[in-house]
Amino acid sequence: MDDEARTIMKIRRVSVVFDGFQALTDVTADIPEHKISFFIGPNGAGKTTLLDIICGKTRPTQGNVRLCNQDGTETILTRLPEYKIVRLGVARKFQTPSVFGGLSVMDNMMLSLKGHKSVREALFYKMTEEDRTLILDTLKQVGMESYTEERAGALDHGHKQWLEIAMLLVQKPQIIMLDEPAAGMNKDETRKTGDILLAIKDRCTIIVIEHDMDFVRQIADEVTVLHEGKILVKGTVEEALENKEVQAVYLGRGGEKDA
Amino acid sequence: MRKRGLLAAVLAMSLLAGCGSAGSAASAGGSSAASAGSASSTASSGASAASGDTVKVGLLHSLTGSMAISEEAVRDAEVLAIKQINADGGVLGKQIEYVEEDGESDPSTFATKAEKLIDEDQVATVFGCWTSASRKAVKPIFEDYDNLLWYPVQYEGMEDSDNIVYVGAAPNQQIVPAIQYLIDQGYKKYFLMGSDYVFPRTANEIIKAQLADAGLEVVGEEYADMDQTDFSSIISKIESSGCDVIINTLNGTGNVSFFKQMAEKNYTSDDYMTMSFSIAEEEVKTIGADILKGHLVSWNYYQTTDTPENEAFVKAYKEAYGQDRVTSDPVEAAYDAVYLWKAACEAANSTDVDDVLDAIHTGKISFKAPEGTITIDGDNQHCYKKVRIGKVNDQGLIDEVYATDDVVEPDPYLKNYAWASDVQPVES
Amino acid sequence: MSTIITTMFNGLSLSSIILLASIGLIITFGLMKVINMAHGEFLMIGAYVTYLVQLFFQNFLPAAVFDLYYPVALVVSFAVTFLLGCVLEKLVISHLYGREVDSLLATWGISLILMQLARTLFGTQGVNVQAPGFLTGGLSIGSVTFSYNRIFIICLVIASLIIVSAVLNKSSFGKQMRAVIDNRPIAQSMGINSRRIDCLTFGFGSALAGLAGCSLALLGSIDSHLGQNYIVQCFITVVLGGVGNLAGVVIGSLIVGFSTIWVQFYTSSNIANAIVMVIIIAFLQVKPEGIFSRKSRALDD
Amino acid sequence: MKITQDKTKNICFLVIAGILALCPVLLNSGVISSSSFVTYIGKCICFCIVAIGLDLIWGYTGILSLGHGLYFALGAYGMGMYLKLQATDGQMTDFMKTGGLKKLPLIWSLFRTLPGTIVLILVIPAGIAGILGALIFRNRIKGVYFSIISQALTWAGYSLFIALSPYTNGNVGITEIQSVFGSIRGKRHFSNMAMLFYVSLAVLIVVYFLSEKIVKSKFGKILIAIRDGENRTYFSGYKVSAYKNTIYVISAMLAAVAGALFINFNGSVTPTQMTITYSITMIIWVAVGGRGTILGPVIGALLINLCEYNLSSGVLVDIWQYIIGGLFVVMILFFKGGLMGILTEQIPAAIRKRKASKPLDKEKQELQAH
Repeated sequence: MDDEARTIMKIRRVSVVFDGFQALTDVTADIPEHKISFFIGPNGAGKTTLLDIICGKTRPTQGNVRLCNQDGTETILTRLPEYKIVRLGVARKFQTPSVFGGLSVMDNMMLSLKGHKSVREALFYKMTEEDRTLILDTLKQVGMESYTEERAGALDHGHKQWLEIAMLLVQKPQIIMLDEPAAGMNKDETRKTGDILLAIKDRCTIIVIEHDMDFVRQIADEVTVLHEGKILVKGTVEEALENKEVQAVYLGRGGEKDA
Repeated sequence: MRKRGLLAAVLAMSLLAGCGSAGSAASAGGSSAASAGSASSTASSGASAASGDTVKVGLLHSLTGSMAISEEAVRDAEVLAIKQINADGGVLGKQIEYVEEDGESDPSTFATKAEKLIDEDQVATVFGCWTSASRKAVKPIFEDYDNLLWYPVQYEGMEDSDNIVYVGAAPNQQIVPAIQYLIDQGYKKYFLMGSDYVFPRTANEIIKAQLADAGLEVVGEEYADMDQTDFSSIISKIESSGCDVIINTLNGTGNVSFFKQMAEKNYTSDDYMTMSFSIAEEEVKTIGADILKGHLVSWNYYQTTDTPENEAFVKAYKEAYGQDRVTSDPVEAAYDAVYLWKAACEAANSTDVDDVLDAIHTGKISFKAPEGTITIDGDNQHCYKKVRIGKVNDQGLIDEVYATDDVVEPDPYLKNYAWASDVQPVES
Repeated sequence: MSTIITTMFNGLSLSSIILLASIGLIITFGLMKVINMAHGEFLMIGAYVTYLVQLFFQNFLPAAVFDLYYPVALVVSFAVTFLLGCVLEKLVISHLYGREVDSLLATWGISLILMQLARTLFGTQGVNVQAPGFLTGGLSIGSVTFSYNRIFIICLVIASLIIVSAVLNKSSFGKQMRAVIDNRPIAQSMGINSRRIDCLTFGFGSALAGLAGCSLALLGSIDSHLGQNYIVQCFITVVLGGVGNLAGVVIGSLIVGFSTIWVQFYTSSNIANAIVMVIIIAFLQVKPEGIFSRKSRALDD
Repeated sequence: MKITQDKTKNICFLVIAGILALCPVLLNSGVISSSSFVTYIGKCICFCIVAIGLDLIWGYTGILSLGHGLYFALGAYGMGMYLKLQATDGQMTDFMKTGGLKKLPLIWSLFRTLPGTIVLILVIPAGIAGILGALIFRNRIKGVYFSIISQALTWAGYSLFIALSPYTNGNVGITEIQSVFGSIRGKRHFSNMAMLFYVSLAVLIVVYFLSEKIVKSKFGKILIAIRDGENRTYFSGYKVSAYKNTIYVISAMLAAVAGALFINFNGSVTPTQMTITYSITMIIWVAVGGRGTILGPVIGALLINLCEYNLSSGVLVDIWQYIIGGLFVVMILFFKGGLMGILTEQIPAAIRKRKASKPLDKEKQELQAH
């Protein structure tokens, strides 16, 4: 893998304590731009907590997360409310598919568009042609262009997942974070999801949490293994999988999990 | 309440032959035009109005909500009077048919329902209301439609309307003499306590003026919120005020909580004498005679008032609504109101509001009531009433300890009292 | 000095009254997440049951044993409200799990019905419960009097708190209950009859309300509106304390009780109501998690 | 298909509005005998307005406010103060004198003119709602917690209005006033009443279509998004609290407008209008009519109040309490969509089922047999 990839996000010495329970301990990592970085590890390793911190759902007890802008300046994300983080182009897909069930697919997409987020703008917003085409193109990417008028609540699990991914893409984010996107998907759906991610990789940076090792092998550029809130190993898939500790703590259980 | 209605029906039927059925139809059925109408015609078969020709009146009280506690008894009294009048031939030979509306303890609903009764049901007159709030809300409606309201409850005064007859006491027929009585008894330090609404506040303004005139001291003034259940802090204030008498203008449920919690602290009328303006026989029943005995109240009528009319009234009331029920001043006033209206109609030889009002303005309309003869003042349309100070006894009834020798002229604005100038409303 | 003691005691007893009234909510609201607006009416039912038991003793038993009516009433009202609670759960609440706001509205409809039922059965006028001998009057120390009834209520509260925590933490029923609340499907797969547990849990909460109503009967008027006088304070107390948290609700009731008494000491009761509410809102500004702390991975539940 | 449904809803509304508009005419031509009934319809129109406001925050945004009585009453009091000052031509009132005030309080003197009053009627509730909303929503207090707090606040407001008797006339409130057009009672004041009636109806129509516009806009979509997934909306980059606050203020203002019109019909306002019971009654209208549609609340408010008008009297008083209570429970339990839901979803669904199940009947029986 080419090492001159620019670092787009710096996670610095992040620790979190939920009433007494040490969820993350002194986690430090750099996220390279235009790469698919995986965080793997057994349940309770703190993967989701890490994403929660990046996107502002949880505040770290110590440390911070910085976004490296193109102009070389850095923005400290861990001080901002989530909606501002999103507006900076850091988008997240949650473990359980969470689309707006009461709205049509089109409206779901429309709400996810960049800009027009303030109350005043929302009151007088009119959808422009390019917005419409952008939405339709994005839906095409996830193969949902024919679903525009469906109620999102009525979609099946896989389509909800893809819609949510499309909702992330249409924001034109710098960074996309996905929490177990393949969860509850069959092999074909998983593969399709992987293809989608590979397709968008050149437009943004992708951070994924996943248990499904085939999925990891399919698309991962770089893997970080978490265990009990600490970073165990960081490297390519192969490096990670050869590591003894990793096999000890993760693969055994991971294996069971997949079986 | 329905149960009571049916009970009443059964009793009435067994007791007052035919007209009972009119009563039952009416009281169980609250009167829909049809039922009461037909019933009453059968009722008075033989009586003058065999034609079934009827006159409609309205009853407007809270049958639901927080005020229903007080107003139900009053309504029952009005129904009783109507039944009795129908039983002996009705008004000008017409059977009285009553239309009943529920004020829901909400003055706005009172306004709506008053308008409905007058304009839609075309009633000849309305008996109703309890709180000043509901009265004030319907007053302009009765004036605009030029109809007539009979208001059965003592109130704070400072009001008169051509379209309301005030059958309850004006302040000078309840509050002022009661305070005078206390002054004469030699009480020095007064603590004023009431529910936080207009009657107590106005009453206390009057009382303060009167006490100031007598050079006596008000050592405390407290207002409890309408549904207050814990009086411990007010009681503490009473203790620290060093008063020797409490002027109590709490209403309904507040009284129960207050006196029960006084008793909790071993206080009896010997420790703190109270003079209450809203405690009648019903309240005594719900609070308990053991707690209330020895305390003072001020009204124009008690169940024990010793007149032949009262004997008959109490008997009829208990027969109609059960032996456990008691009569009280508002109940009696409501009962009188119906008969006063009857008298006015007969004097005017018409049930038309204007004629009735003309008759009332002669100042000659009177009724030999359970409390003694009461007469409507031709100008301010309040009643000449006897004032009676009473003491609660251990049967839970109220014994008269003082009464004016003669009826007192109603003076709603306290014009005859120099000290009241500050509490009188703006001249306009 | 004596005024201070009295004020403290007043505060304590008002707090205990509020706590007693809201203790049932710790179960129904705190644990089951059911907003039972008819809670106040269960207080009312408890009070009316007390009245009926007293009536029975007056009419059918010798005066000597009259005072025994009260302990009997405590038991009976607990039982009656428990049964009514179970019925209500089966008929209405069981349809409403996970629909908190709807449960609030539906139970409000129930409370309308129950109030009218009380009017129909007992008439609109209040009824009187005579305090038993051992609860009449108070214990005077110097210039200060501690009412036996208030002391009794404080004891009753402590007792109920102990019962509740015991039931929740010790008894197998409590364990099953918490299992169902934590994770319904797993609990079911472990062979716990969750619907039965729900029913019993709600019944238990209602029964605590009935118990409270029994002692409130001695404090004031017993009429169809009794419940309405407490309901707002109860809910605000539970919210203030942090839902589902025994200790929190105790603190909450103390805050509400003492601040009310303390403010009433300087102003009228109505102003006090307003000010106390402002205090609570202010408090929630500082400590909103006193209201809710959720650790769910699902984004929106 | 969705579009056509919206169309039909709007047509339904216009039909209803048309029928309402006929009432004064019918009264004048003697078809309706009593003017009091038409006055009551006028009150119902006000209820429709507040119901729409409630639906905007409950039906669409999922915020249940148990305190809208407060805003309704604030509007009514505002207008009431103006009308009272008209009645006393700017002099201080009796209750102020009895309350020991020496001159007209400042707050009252602000309501001397109609334009000023109208502004204040909108600004004061908006201000209060804005501040409360800012405080409460900022802390992400939502769901039943918001409901309970709004309830407590209403209670506080009620207590305050009772306590400040010299300024508000305590529990009696503001009475003995005429509408802005003069007295409206009885046939001889028909023209005034008609004027007031049509003004109110016009307001209702404006409010209806304004609300329709709001919920169809992106803003409205975001409200629904908040209802379906509040945190998700945050993570789509929206400052949810701001949106909640905005819609809360709007609906508070609608309630105030309704109150201001209401007192013209009613001729008095008391703190009872800001009790919790009264506030929840408003919720019933929305729940029964159908939350999440603008038409539903209008139907609900009209239907419930007309029933109450005719049923809460005489023999029916007790039964009415059972009916309204029971109806409410049933609606909440089984018909979340209220009447609108029944009309637009349940019934069509039932019909479809009927059609579908016809050929399957045989199999059904067989299944039952086993």
